[in-house]
Amino acid sequence: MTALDSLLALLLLLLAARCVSARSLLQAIVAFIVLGLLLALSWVRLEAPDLALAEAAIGAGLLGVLLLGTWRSLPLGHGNERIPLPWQGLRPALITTGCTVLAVLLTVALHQHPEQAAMSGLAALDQLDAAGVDQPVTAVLLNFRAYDTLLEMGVLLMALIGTLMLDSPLPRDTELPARTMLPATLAQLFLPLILLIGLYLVWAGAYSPGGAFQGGAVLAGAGVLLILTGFGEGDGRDGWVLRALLAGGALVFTLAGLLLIPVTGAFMAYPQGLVTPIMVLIEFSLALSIALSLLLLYTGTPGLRRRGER
Amino acid sequence: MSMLLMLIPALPILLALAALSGQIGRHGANVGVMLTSALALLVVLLDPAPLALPWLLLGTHLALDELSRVLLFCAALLWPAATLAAGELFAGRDGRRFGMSWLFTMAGNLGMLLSQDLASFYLCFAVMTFSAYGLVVHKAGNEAFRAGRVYLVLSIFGESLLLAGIFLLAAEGGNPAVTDIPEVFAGMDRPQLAGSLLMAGFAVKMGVIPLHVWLPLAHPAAPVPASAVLSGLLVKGGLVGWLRFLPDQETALQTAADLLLILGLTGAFAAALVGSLQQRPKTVLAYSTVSQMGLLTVPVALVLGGRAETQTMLPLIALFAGHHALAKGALFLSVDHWHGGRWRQLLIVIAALGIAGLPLTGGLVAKAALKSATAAPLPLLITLSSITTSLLLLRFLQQLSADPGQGNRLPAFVTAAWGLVLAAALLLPWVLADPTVLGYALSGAGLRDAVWPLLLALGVALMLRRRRLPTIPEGDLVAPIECALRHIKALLQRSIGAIDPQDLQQRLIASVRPQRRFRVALARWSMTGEQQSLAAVAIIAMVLLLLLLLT
Amino acid sequence: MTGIEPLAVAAAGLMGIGLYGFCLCRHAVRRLLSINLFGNGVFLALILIARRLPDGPDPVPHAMVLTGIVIAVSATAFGLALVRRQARTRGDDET
Amino acid sequence: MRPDVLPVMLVFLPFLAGLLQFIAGRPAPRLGNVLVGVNLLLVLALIPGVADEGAIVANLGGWSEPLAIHLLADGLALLMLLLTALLAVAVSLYAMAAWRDQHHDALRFWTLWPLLLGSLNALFLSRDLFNIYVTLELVTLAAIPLVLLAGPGKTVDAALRYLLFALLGSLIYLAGVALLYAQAGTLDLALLADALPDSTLAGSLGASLIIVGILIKAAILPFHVWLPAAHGGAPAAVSAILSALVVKAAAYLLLRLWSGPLDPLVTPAAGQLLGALGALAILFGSWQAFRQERLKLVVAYSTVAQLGYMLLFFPMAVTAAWQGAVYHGLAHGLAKGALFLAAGNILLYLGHDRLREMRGIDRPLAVSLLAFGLAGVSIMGLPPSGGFTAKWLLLTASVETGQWWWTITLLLGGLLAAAYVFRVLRLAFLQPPENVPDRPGMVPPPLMAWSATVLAVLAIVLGVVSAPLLELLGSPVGGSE
Repeated sequence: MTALDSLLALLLLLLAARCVSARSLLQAIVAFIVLGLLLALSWVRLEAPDLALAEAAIGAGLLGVLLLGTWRSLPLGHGNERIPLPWQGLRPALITTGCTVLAVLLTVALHQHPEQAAMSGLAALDQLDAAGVDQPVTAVLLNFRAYDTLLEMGVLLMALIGTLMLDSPLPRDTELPARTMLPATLAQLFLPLILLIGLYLVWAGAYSPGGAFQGGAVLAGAGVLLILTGFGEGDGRDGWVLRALLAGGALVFTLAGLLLIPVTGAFMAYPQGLVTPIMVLIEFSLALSIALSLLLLYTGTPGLRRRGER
Repeated sequence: MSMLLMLIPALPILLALAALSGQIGRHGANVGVMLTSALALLVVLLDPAPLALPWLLLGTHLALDELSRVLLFCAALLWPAATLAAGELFAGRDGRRFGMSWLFTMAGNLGMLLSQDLASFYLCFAVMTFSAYGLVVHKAGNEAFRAGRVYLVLSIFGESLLLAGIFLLAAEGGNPAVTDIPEVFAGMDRPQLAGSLLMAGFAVKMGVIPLHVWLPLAHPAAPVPASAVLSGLLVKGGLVGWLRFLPDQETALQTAADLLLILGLTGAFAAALVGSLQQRPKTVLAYSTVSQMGLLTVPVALVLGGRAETQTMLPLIALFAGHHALAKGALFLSVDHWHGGRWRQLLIVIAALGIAGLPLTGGLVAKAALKSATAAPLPLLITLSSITTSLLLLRFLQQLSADPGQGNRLPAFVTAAWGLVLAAALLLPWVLADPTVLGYALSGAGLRDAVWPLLLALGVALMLRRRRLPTIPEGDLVAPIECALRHIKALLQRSIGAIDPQDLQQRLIASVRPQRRFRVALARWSMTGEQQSLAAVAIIAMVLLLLLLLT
Repeated sequence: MTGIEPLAVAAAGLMGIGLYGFCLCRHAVRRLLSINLFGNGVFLALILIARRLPDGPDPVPHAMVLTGIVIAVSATAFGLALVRRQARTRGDDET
Repeated sequence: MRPDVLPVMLVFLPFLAGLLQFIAGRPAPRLGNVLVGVNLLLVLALIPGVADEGAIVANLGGWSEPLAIHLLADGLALLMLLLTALLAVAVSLYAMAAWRDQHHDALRFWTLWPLLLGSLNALFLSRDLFNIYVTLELVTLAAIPLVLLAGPGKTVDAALRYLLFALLGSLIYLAGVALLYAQAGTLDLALLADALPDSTLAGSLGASLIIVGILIKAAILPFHVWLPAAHGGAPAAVSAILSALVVKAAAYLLLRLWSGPLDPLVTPAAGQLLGALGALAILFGSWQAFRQERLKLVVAYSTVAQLGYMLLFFPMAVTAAWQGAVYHGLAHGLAKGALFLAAGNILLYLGHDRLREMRGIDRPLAVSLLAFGLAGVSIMGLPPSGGFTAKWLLLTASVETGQWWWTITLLLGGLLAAAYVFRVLRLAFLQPPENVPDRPGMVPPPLMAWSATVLAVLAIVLGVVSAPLLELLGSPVGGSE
């Protein structure tokens, strides 16, 4: 197995080097996307399939589409530059030395194992029964360290607000649907399936790999597919319902935390019998917010509409 | 009751802030100063218990001590008299600025007398020093700005010495109260360093030669009432500082204290002689202050050097300082009163000769007290100093009478306030001095010692009246220094071209202009890569460097 | 555990290459890519760290990675929107 | 109400307000102003508890020790919260007047600003390494869109640069957190110091990465490259928040981590390095501020310089230095807020902020001028301002520890600060008006002028009431003495 690991590691490093050194920006982006997929593969091998799912869907998929879209909106040849190789000049040489030393030190540091095992992790696994979900990662995200997740929803929302302020949507591709009907047909076939997978992932998050983030990402992927195939597009107007859905994840989270203070006596503590329903409610609202936010981050517009609708 | 102590500096500060926003006129300032002074008098009479305000600044202690009680009394008389005399200065275009400086100076002055901990004292002292700059340059002419410049340079010099000393103290004992000072010094490795720094820093304010040069420049340049408080009250800040923040009887400071003693005595004579050759009455008075402060330095130096008992010296230091504050304040104010009639002229003559030690005046008592407590040869020297002092004050009277004056009529209450200060100057020492001193002052020997220097001085003055005397420029030592600086500047100009402060800044900026153009270009995104990648490289370097230092 | 873990080398390498790219690239998209490379290295390292628990992976670093990915992607998306806007402003200037 | 509800409210009420504002889609400045008022009251309500017990801890979710997330309000956090709350009130009042007629910008401001306020509160209250990472990102991503409020075309370069450095900084920080977690198995600041094994490479490397990551976020020289353009280009109210609070928050973290969880790892030599960086920042930043031709850039570079003072704690590491550094943060926050708001008023009135072209503007802008002057007093460190108290404490510390070189730095820094403050005053205010050109702008409304002045006066008052605040702050948790 180490051989496969070594191969993966080698490929990852080569792709990373390619991503940095490629003269053409497009090649760099492609290298980055492939690297993301390989990374996801390696995470599966490291007993983190749910993270691999997230990386594949968000880190490689959505980000990849965004990178490619941005590349297309740049003037031709923009961003193509020759990155000096380590031996081409004093500064690259120095930087390479520094980075190499740092990488070696990091490697050594990553191999240092302390005597005692991770205290927090053990505690999390011990208290899993009280968390209302069976899946440890979901338990940490939505219960043990729910505060982090809530703040993270804030990050997502603010990145979205910032993006919308810029008013620079991705360029729309008008030719693609006209050229061939195949993608549209495929999309029609696959879309219900994708939606179903997404919802299942959210639901399954409580018991097995999956969860609000992965499910949300897949739902967002479905949305991206719809847009790419010309069924929907970004809209310059938004409505309060959409905004409420966007803010909904954080809002439900906050309100559940605040309103239950009198009942449980602590913030973000849920009453014994209601843990699982509350978890599910939070998961779905989070997933919806995440999906919509990622989709709007992709289109760069405040609203969405069906193609051709005004 | 003790809260009164807090009100005294607080009230003028509030007034000053009101003045800053232009919300206060001449009357507001007058009423405010009166009120503050009334409070101060109340405090002097009631002598309230010390007040500790741990929440204020770094923990403030306010209290009266033997010296500050007398000086606060003098301040409570002199500030209103000077404020009334300032009258018109509070009005008009520059009135706001003057009012602000005036009130802040007053707040600093009164606060300094009351504060018994290092931080508050320094704060008040600094406020007083820097606000007074506004008073010195108020007339805004070339002379005023020159005087202001010299004042500022010396003040900053003094303040930096002080700060250095204060930080040494603070490092040892945080923000020590006055009562903890001996302990703090005892715990220090090098008490003489901190002690000398503080001694020198306060010496600037006291006008100890050769740090006195700001006095003869600032006094004639400032408006008359400002000179009165400057000479009467502000210079005493140095005295208070010496006595509060230097340990008495500390052997480590003996050398420094002896040096101070010598400088004080030298100043007492030299300043009087230089002053006798001056042209303008206010300059003469300024030198008189330098001379008198030199005399006052003597007992302080004796105490600090451990050559005299603190208990015996402190009352007479207070007596001398209080008398000088009132008399000098009154004399400065009298510059406006000389042409107001014979009675006033007589009063002025008495006040002037009082400082020299005319029999039956407070000045005689003050000097007698000083002589009674010192060992030979100091009494003789003090008696001799009466000669030079008399010469100086005769010169003052002569120049004052020669001065054409403005001849404007002053309102009655201004005169009344001035008269009150004058009367207090004459009477105060009689109240404060103890019976043995009074006995000596009234005895035959005492009277003889008082009269002969005066007569001698009068004779010399009459003899020299018709002679052409050499003149010494105001601010004596400043003139050669300025001259030297001018020469150096001229030399530099010849070698590297004209230097003018404004131009210098332009050139400093221009010298980096090419780089600036580069930076402007860099400000465009396309070019900023350079600066940013340097920062990025620094990230790697910093991680490695920190790691190196952490392991 | 003995010997060198190849994926730990990869994690450290990704961080090193990310920093290298950030130092030498000029274009904003490339810098964003470099930052994400660095981020991926950190995430990989966290997942490796999670494997130290005897019974099953440690969920805490996993949760950190998930949070980290979402944050990194949203910030990068915002950065890309900034780049597009910048290009548009440039374009307007040039015409 | 139990005291530990207060920290929770401090984080979540602003979030709630921001979210509601986002959904409402119509600017509601009143809501924002009520919020900052409530925020201030909540902080004030925290004071007695912290003064009595030293710290208030809120356990989120009620889980047990190594796992749970706690909010911690101790003296240090409380002072920063207080600073934030005071500035929030002034800035909100200012913003209400500044964006009165602009629907779009007002909406964005009143959405982002409560979120930023909540994020800052969350950052100051945090007691968890990863939590700090998230709040740092939250603060950054709320701050950058605010910079864009100046008009995206103008500040997009600055915003992008800011984002790149901030993103890299936080990922470097996260790498450090990962290494420390691997060693200690916990993220809780209170447990970390004991859980860390002695002198491992991983521990030291983790600490270095964390420190460098925060240094980038705090714009400490040489990582300041993103700051001047962003702070100088943003609208006045936003610049005030950024300079006074956002970068300060990162510097605060450094103080907290250094004296807490990193205490077993740090060495005096590393302290000297950070101190040297601080000194460099002071000298270089002040010099740059002196050279600038635009008022807001002067103020922005002044921030680069002033942040350096907070780093002088690390080499000296005694109580006086601790108090001085924190106090400097407070005083600088208030004074810088006032400076930026005042500069904004001048910009509004003149339509530009070029120093050489602003003469004789003192009459219509008297109140803003007063604010600028008073804040300048604190920046220069003249008595009796808060800046003076801070420098006093730092100087005392440098004498106490016998590290005279910091004394020189402090004095030089004060002189340079005086140089650039007086240069502005001389160029802009003290010269008489000569052929006054047509002024396109308007006289700032009283609310805008007075909010700046109130901040400046507070910066002075801070010097007068230092003793109780310093007592509240106490000494560094793990530091010497």
